[in-house]
Amino acid sequence: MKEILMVFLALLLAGGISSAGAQESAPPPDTGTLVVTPAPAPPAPVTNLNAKDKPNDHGAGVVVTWPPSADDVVGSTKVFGYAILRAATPEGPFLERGRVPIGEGVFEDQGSLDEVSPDYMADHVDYYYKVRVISPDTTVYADSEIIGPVQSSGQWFNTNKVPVLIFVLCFTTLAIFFINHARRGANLFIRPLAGIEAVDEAIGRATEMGRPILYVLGLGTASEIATIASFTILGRVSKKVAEYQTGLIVPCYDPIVMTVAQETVKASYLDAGRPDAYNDDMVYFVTQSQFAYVAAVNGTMLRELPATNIYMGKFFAESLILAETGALAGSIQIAGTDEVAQIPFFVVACDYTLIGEELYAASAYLGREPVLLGSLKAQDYAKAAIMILAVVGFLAANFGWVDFVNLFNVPSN
Amino acid sequence: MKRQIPLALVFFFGVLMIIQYFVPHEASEWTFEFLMDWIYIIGIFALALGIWSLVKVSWDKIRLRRENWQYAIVTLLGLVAMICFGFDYFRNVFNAAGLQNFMFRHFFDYIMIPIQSTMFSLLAFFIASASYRAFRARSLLASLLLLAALIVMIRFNPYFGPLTAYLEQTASWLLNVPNLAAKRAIVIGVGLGMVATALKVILGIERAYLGKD
Amino acid sequence: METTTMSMGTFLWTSLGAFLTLGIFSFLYKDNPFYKFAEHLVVGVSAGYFVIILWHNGLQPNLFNRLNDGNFYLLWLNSAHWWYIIPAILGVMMWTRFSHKYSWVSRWPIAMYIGIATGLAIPLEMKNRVLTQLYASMRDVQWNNFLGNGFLDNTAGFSQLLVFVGTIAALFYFFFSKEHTGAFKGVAKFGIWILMIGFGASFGYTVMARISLFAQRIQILDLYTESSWADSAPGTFLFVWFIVFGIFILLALVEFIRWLGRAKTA
Amino acid sequence: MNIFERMMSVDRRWVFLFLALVCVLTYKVDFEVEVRVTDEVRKIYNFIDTLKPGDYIFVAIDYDPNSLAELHPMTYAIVEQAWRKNMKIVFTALSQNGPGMADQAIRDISDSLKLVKTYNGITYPTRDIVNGIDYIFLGYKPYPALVIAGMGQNFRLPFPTDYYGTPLDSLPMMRGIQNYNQMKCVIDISGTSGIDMWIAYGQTRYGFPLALGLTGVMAADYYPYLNSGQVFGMMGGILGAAQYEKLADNAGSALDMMRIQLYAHMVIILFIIIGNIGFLVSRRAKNQ
Repeated sequence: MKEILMVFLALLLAGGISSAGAQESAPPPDTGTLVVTPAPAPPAPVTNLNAKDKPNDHGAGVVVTWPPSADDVVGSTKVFGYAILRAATPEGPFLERGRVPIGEGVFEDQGSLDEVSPDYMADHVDYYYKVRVISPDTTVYADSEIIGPVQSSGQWFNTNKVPVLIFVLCFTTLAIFFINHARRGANLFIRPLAGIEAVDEAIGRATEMGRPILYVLGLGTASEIATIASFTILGRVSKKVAEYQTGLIVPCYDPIVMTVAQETVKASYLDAGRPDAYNDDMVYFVTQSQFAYVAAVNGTMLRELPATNIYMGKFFAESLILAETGALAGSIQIAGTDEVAQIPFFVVACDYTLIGEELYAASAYLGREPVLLGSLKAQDYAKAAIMILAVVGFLAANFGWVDFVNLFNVPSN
Repeated sequence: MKRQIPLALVFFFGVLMIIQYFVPHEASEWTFEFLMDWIYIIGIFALALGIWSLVKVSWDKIRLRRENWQYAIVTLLGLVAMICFGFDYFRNVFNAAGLQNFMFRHFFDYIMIPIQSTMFSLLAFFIASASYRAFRARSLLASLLLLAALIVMIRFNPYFGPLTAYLEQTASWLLNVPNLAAKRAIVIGVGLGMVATALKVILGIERAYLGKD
Repeated sequence: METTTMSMGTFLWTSLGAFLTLGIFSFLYKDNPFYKFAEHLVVGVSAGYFVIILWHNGLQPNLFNRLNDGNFYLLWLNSAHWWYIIPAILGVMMWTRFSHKYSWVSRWPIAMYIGIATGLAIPLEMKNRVLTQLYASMRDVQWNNFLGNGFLDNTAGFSQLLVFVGTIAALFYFFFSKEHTGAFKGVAKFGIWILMIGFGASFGYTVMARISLFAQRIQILDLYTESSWADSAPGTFLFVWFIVFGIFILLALVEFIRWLGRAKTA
Repeated sequence: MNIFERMMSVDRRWVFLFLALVCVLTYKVDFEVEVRVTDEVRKIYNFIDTLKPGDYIFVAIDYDPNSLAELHPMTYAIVEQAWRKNMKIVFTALSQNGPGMADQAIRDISDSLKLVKTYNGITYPTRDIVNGIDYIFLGYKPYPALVIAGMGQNFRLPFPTDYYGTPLDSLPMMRGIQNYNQMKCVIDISGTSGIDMWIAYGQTRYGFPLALGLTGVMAADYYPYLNSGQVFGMMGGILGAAQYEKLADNAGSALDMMRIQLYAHMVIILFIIIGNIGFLVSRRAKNQ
């Protein structure tokens, strides 16, 4: 019985010596088994590890990296993984912050910023780290030397998002340059769009037939891009309508869009010098429920039999019903939406369709307003740049020049 | 006063939100949270406009005996009934018990669901009559569109024997190659359009949303 | 869809649902009082529903809960989160939109809202739509597996090449600064072809969507008629069931007789 | 007036009647339509299948009654599969009538959880679904873009309380749950443009795995996002729902509806072909 005790003591001593520098980390549990195995040699400790503040984060984050320990070879039974311990002072109590399986070489120690949470990790405070190579037997491990002090801090600029910043800045300068260029009266060329020529023709047709024009702004809210483009086209259409004294019906889906449309039409009638012809009933709110709105507009179409229906803006499932009933009422239909899902129906059932951002081009072309013209040209040149970049990138990807391609890869956090 | 300050506000908040995207620091997260908190409340008040406008339109319809004014009464009755049920017969307005109210739930399940889904099922009929009378291969492009549509519509039809697998493969190729290229170009184009218009609004160039005073 | 027997209450509610469903379907024949009733009813009910959701899910948690420790007379200034009154005031300012004289007051909250919405959109839309799609189009084509295995292989080299060339051509179609003449005419034509195939694919998919809406209505009506028949005491159910379907069968008969009359005279 | 012009001028209500008859008759005849599974749908099923009990997933129910037919079967199939595997779900409803849809779906699925069912050979016992333990329903807020961006920071920012009015911190399931980082994936089942918001303001900004359940109308337009990896899986329309039901071995209304789809599609194809033949004949007659 004595020998067993002696061996047991030796084991304890061996355990104690090998964990040099291990302060009161968890005392090796009492194995209690009578089988006596020679204490396995501790795995090789990790050397020249590195700890630095986690880049591009909002603080309370440190990244610890280390080359694999000498015994960390594929299939080795000695190394089970790595544990990362942190302490406020080199001698201070080391708390385990996390474990990483064999073969891994990096660990992100992510604390929380709010003081109340138990995982609180203050910024700009010294921390000391060490990496412990752990083996299947918890009593046997090897610690690396302690590194520090390292401080976590929140960055003021996320370097991963540089490509987005470059694209946004280039595009902004492009837009400002072209808008000022257009404001100074430069004649910027835009190729004619079939859909737009049809709008003028259709307004003329409506005047001859003495029937009103129905203008639908779509289901978007006032802040949506397609609706803003539609305001511009409505402004131009209502200016012409004011000159030709044709009827104009504008049923609206969204109250804010209605009030903005009213003011746009009022402004156009003012420009055309006929403020008296404008009355608020031309632009009216119908309902906020999608399908009840469509049924009401269908009713108006079949009652008023407008010569021309113009649908510009954001449209959803009801686009087909509008186009179908419009065809039934025998009117010329011109549609334009950036809602990609509805374009097939408009292409098939209407006489002219503005596809996607041809709607934006239409508002620039019709409006001939320097601002819209300028921004359209900016988009065009940006598109040209993107086409060139895509071709160069495609060739780069196919001929192995990979780091040019990775310039455009932006991680998403 | 009426125009300068709103434009300054748009510019300030717009640039603030752009910068906020690039700054991971905790301060930028704090401003983001602070602004979001405010915007939800302002947005809800803005939507109350829509309800008020519906009530005004219906009320005018009834007062002026416009066409179908009797149905406007049905609209207002439906509105008042739902509000009354939603507040649990005005017993508890300040807690969400109204949402579990028997009549409120049944009005949703047995009035809103049947009517709204049936209204949209009319679309199936409109497609049938449109495909019968409106969808013509007027031009090469329209015929290309119809051909692609027919291939995609036949893809799960099992009655073509050996041809079924080929049809299925063609339809999947169509969706994953030409359709992908087309939609990618549209997405890039629309993306540029969105950013351009948003920039114009922030720089105060696009003022349609303010309207003319 | 197994049929379940119904209690009287559920039966009446489902009969109301069935009646309204048939009311809407009657619009297919022509616009009639049943359809107008159902349409105006749903407009009112959904507006009421939206008010309740906005109140219980919107104002209640975000505004009133935070202010309820202050009291009404001091305008909640003594509550812990007193500053939430400011967005509420801005919100109310939004309501001046309707008065012609003071409508400029509503411009401040609208400006703030649109400023934040557009500011948020610019970097995200630039990254999400432009940068990510551009990066996704710079892919290495599998030249060795150019023809791919099988009939039309999505992963084959020629498919990947076609995706890239198609994207460039379709982008060029949306290029407005260059007249489509000469070589560019061919590129733009190829671009619009690709776009049309893309729209055709969407069209085919959409037809399935529309039909499933109608198919679901058939399922519901079928389930309703089957379960009302299966009930042990069909007496009352039969009576109400006939009212619901009877009205529309009667209407159809009346129309059919009128139609015959017209056919004879036309 | 040749035969085709007379055919074209027939009243459109006969066309409606014909389609209605075809659909009702095919529904009455009971036969099975073989559905082949595409890998966009399989990716979603495999992803959820590999998740362990106790994992959190985020289901966004952003559709209205008008796209209930295609999207309810998807919600029912996915949520039943997740709950059968003891997963925890956070629901939101960001469309105008979404809360009603989500409320109905939660009630129906909790009832169907009470039955013992076997899927793909595994028998699942009855389960009582408890709000606050098995699921959280956050409810609705207007302006989906701002809500999605806000939730990336913290769910409590846009939703201080859940749909039923109880504050989030008093719900046991929400302890330690901050934002999307604790969610294994987000599944957005939507019939509105809210999908673009989830991609732009959610996935692009916070980088969580995103899967989509779309109506047929929008399905074809989201292949670029599938190809670029922003979305890992996609169910398109009723066919996507039927494929998922087949994978989950949980035949519901989608598979039951496929036979109507089959014959209705044949009717539409027939109409297009007839219409175009008539159009060509009358055009050639006009040219002579």
